Amino acid sequence: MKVSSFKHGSHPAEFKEYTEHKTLEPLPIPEEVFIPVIQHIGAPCKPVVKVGDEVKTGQLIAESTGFVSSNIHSSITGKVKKIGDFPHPNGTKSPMIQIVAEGDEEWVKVHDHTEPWGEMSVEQLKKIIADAGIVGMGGAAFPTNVKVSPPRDKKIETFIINGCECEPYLTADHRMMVEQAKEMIEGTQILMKILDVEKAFIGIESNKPDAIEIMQKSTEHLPGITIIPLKVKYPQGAEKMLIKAVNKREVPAGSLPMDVGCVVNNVGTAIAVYEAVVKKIPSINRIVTVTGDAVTEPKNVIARIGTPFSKLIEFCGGLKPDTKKILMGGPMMGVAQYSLDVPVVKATSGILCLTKKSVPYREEFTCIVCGRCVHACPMFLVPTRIARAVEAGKFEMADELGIMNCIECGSCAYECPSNIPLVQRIRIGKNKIREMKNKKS
Amino acid sequence: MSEQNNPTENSLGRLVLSSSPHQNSNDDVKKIMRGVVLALLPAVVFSVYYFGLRSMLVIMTAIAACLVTEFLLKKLRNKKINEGSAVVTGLLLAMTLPPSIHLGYVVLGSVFAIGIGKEIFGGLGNNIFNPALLGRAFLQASFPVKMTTWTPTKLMVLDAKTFATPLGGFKFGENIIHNFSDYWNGLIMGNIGGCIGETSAAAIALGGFYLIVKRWSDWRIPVSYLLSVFVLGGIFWLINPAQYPDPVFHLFSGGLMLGAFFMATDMVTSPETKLGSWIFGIGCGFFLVLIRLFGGLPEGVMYSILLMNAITPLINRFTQPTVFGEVVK
Amino acid sequence: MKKSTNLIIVLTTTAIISGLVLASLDNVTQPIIEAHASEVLKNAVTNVLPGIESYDREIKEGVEFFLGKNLNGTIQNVAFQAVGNGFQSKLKILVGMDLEMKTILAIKVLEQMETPGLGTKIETDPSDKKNPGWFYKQFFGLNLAKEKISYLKNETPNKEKGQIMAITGATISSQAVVDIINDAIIKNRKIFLKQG
Amino acid sequence: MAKTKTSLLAEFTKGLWQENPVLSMLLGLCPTLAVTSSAINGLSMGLAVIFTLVMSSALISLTRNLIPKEVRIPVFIIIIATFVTITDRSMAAYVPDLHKALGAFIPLIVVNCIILGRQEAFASKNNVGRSIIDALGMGIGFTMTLTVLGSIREILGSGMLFGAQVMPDAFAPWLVMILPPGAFITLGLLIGTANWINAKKG
Repeated sequence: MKVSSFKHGSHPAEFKEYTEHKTLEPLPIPEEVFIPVIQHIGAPCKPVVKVGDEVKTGQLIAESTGFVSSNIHSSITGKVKKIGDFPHPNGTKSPMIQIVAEGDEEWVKVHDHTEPWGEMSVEQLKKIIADAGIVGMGGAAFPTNVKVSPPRDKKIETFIINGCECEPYLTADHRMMVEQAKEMIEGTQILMKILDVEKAFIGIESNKPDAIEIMQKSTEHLPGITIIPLKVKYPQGAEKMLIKAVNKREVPAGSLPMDVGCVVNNVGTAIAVYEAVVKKIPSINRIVTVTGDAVTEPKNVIARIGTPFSKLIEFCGGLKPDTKKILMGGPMMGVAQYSLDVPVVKATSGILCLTKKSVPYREEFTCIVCGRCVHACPMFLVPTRIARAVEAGKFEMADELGIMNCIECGSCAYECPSNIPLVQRIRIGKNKIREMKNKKS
Repeated sequence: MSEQNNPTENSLGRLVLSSSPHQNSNDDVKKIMRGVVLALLPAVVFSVYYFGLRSMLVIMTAIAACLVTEFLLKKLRNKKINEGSAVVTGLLLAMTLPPSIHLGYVVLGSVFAIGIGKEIFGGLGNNIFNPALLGRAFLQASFPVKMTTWTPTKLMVLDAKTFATPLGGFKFGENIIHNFSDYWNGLIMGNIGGCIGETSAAAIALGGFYLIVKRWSDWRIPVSYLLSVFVLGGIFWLINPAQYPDPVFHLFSGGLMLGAFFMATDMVTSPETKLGSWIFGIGCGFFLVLIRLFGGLPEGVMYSILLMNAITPLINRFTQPTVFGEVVK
Repeated sequence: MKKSTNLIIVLTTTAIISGLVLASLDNVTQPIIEAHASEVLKNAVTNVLPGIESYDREIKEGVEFFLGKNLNGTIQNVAFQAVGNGFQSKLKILVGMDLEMKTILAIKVLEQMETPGLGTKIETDPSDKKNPGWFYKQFFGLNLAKEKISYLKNETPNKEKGQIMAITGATISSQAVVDIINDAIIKNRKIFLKQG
Repeated sequence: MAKTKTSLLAEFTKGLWQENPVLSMLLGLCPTLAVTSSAINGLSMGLAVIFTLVMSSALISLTRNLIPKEVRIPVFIIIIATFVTITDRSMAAYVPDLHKALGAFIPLIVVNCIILGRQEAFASKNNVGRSIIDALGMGIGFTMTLTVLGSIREILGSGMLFGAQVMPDAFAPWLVMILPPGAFITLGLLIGTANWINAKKG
């Protein structure tokens, strides 16, 4: 099997065995959900419901307000109880719509076309995706309708479905590929039609042989779709790395994939597109891997958007007593949570619960210039020097060293034997530089 | 949100909040230091076997002196010893000393290695030169006679009063390596005169491989170092086999094995990029052959590595990787 | 215009004054310096040619020989300079020999900048308090009728065989002294003995 | 400089410590490193510098109003070179052994930046008395440092001080100290110590 990859990167321990063979299980409909009006990159949505309104599953409750913004729908049938600030998984308190379940589930369809999607126009399909509020399910939550509408002068040549799931622990994409292969392929075909490309590539890390096999089987009769097994290496799933691995092109610094004629979508996004177009369901479901050594029974769960983390964990048998850290996402890029009340959002790929054993105290030493961070950085930066510059307050120097190219994958900090929080410092530096640049302009 | 239903506070105690990543490789500096000590054990065992407990005494003295110096100097700056690199420095320094050396010199060399070699730059990570080699260089420059007075191993049957290391023998025209069994017993197994840690090439290489397998040292440096010595030494040997020693002799004699596997690979003082490591190793090999064949000293491992240490910042600078996606101008 | 003339005048005056001062200084010091230098050489020659009253300088084929004479003015012995590279500096050694150039009478190191404490032992060895000049004194009376000078380590040298003991830790300096003297003797022997 | 007149004493003492040419201004490092292999070498080098410095400072201060700005550097250099040559020749004539030990570094006093520096920064702007005091202070500061440096190196490197045995017989001299690396190490430590003391004083 020919295996492609990018250069540098790291090999974190995978810990996928917790959930990689666990079938997707739907979570019972929760009694109440908290739906944030910000679940994507871009401007927040404007709620279109008032407290006391009755809403149905799939009903639009907050609408997109800008170009890079995405609609939000109710994920259950019930009554709006409150619109106010609640804890958000990004660590802030942010406006959410609280809905309490009432009565039997009733659905609102996202569109009422009756013809098969093959007969719809590209514009119609794009509108459906926009209406359904689909965002990138990989974690960045970039509105999909924007992503698939490149400016006219940028011809898209390569369409890639990202099935890498390089973050340790997470298996949501893996399970989707195994269990929802048909849906995913059809979603891919819809996206291919929208993008007007003949070929699509599905990149899958070779630690998911079952997914690769199923995908290959389901695309045998489709010459346009090629499965590309990829080396198990972090961060293989980062857009730029994936493009490099699939068609050897480097996305120039400061540019978007579309500048080199590429569009990358996540497995989950393809399925969401399928569901919106074929099943007429908006983006109200999310497949979440609930895992980690602090979870009694790790599972891959199909959850409604807005369900509090506590419900998912309860569904998985609850937490062990020595739980020390709860993350949204994987261990490399996930966000630590201070509360289990935060809701599942569109970008929640996993809930990772770690015990004390997995989060040991790590003493920081001085840098011994071992060069591991340099060997690990997929962006070919020199993290130790950048971090030093940031620590010394020399932000201009950090900028010269290419700090803004950092994709914050965390490989450097993972590898550092001196336990220096390299990526954390770089993040601080990036924010500082952004502030400085904003001030100037 | 229901205030009473807050599992975070009640059942879990405080959750740790930190910025990603939340997973680390299991290596840390302490572990690496322990690894280096472990990797040197075979060589230590061999040295005790050949030179007796005297070599153990030298090793213990060096380690103790390094620890005490580091402790005092850290105390002066209100810091504490944390990573244990002083043990490694002491052990490595001892490995480069003749087993018969007066213990006072060992202490002096240790103080210099830690004080001037490391702490004065701000401690581990900021030093320019390999501290152990610097300590050894200080002793070599201060007490050249004492540092090159070798004792024969316990297993040697001596027929003459004269005693020289294989390299010294070559340099001053008394070649003592003649045939394969000399190679095997002497150079590879270590039944020769020399420093505590540089007698048995096999024991050193064993430890070196362990470090490489554990990813605690960069394999590129020993490989390029040894390879360049072999090739360059070989070229001279082919030009004039009567005057220059053969490349295999180069590889196994003197402190090359120790230098290549333990000294040159010191992370702090070797380049951080892969290309840099190659350049570093080749440079070391070049200087080594130059010093051995044309210099005033029989052995050049120490100075070849120290020289390359000095230009490591330059190598780092010139081999800095091009940022991903950066258009080459 | 006026300014530049001014500049020229100032510079010229300074230079002239400085030149005058230095010229008169040279007049005073030059003889002293020369006298000193010849004194040093004379001492050296008398040192390496024992038992002479005076000496002549003679240049043959570009080589300077010092011919030692006794009270009667008879030539007794000969001295010459041997020059070459040491471990890290130029070595200049004055060698005194019999007229057949078969035995070294004495040598003296005139110039050397070897490693202090090591190579400098060719001139003085501070660690040997009783006999700091033990190294170069080994050359005194060395018989070179049949052999060249050679150095040994850890063995007792034989003067009749032209052997000396090398300095421990400074083998290269020792070797350099030996080589320089050997070369100079071989070269000068031919020149000196050609016409007697 | 003339606005706030510092006392003559302060003018003199500044060169000894806080503006010490070697320890705080890092001037004249070439002779500092090269000749200090023994205390006597350091001291004599210092004395030679004091002589040159004082004489040229005095002369330049005297003539400071006569020398046009445009040619001051060449004139300074001629004056300094003259005094250096006087020193060099006199030493060669009267103390030949010392002259031999200091070697090329006596003529090199010409380019010792302490001397030109003092002329440029001080003597060409101040009266004769002040200039001489300043030159003396600087020269003595330089001499002290060189002598200390030479003493340390001589004691450790050959067990002697001013040619007399000071260390016990059992002491093995650290050869490296009288070699060039010893000069760098000792000077580095001296400068470090000076900075440390200054930092402690605040």
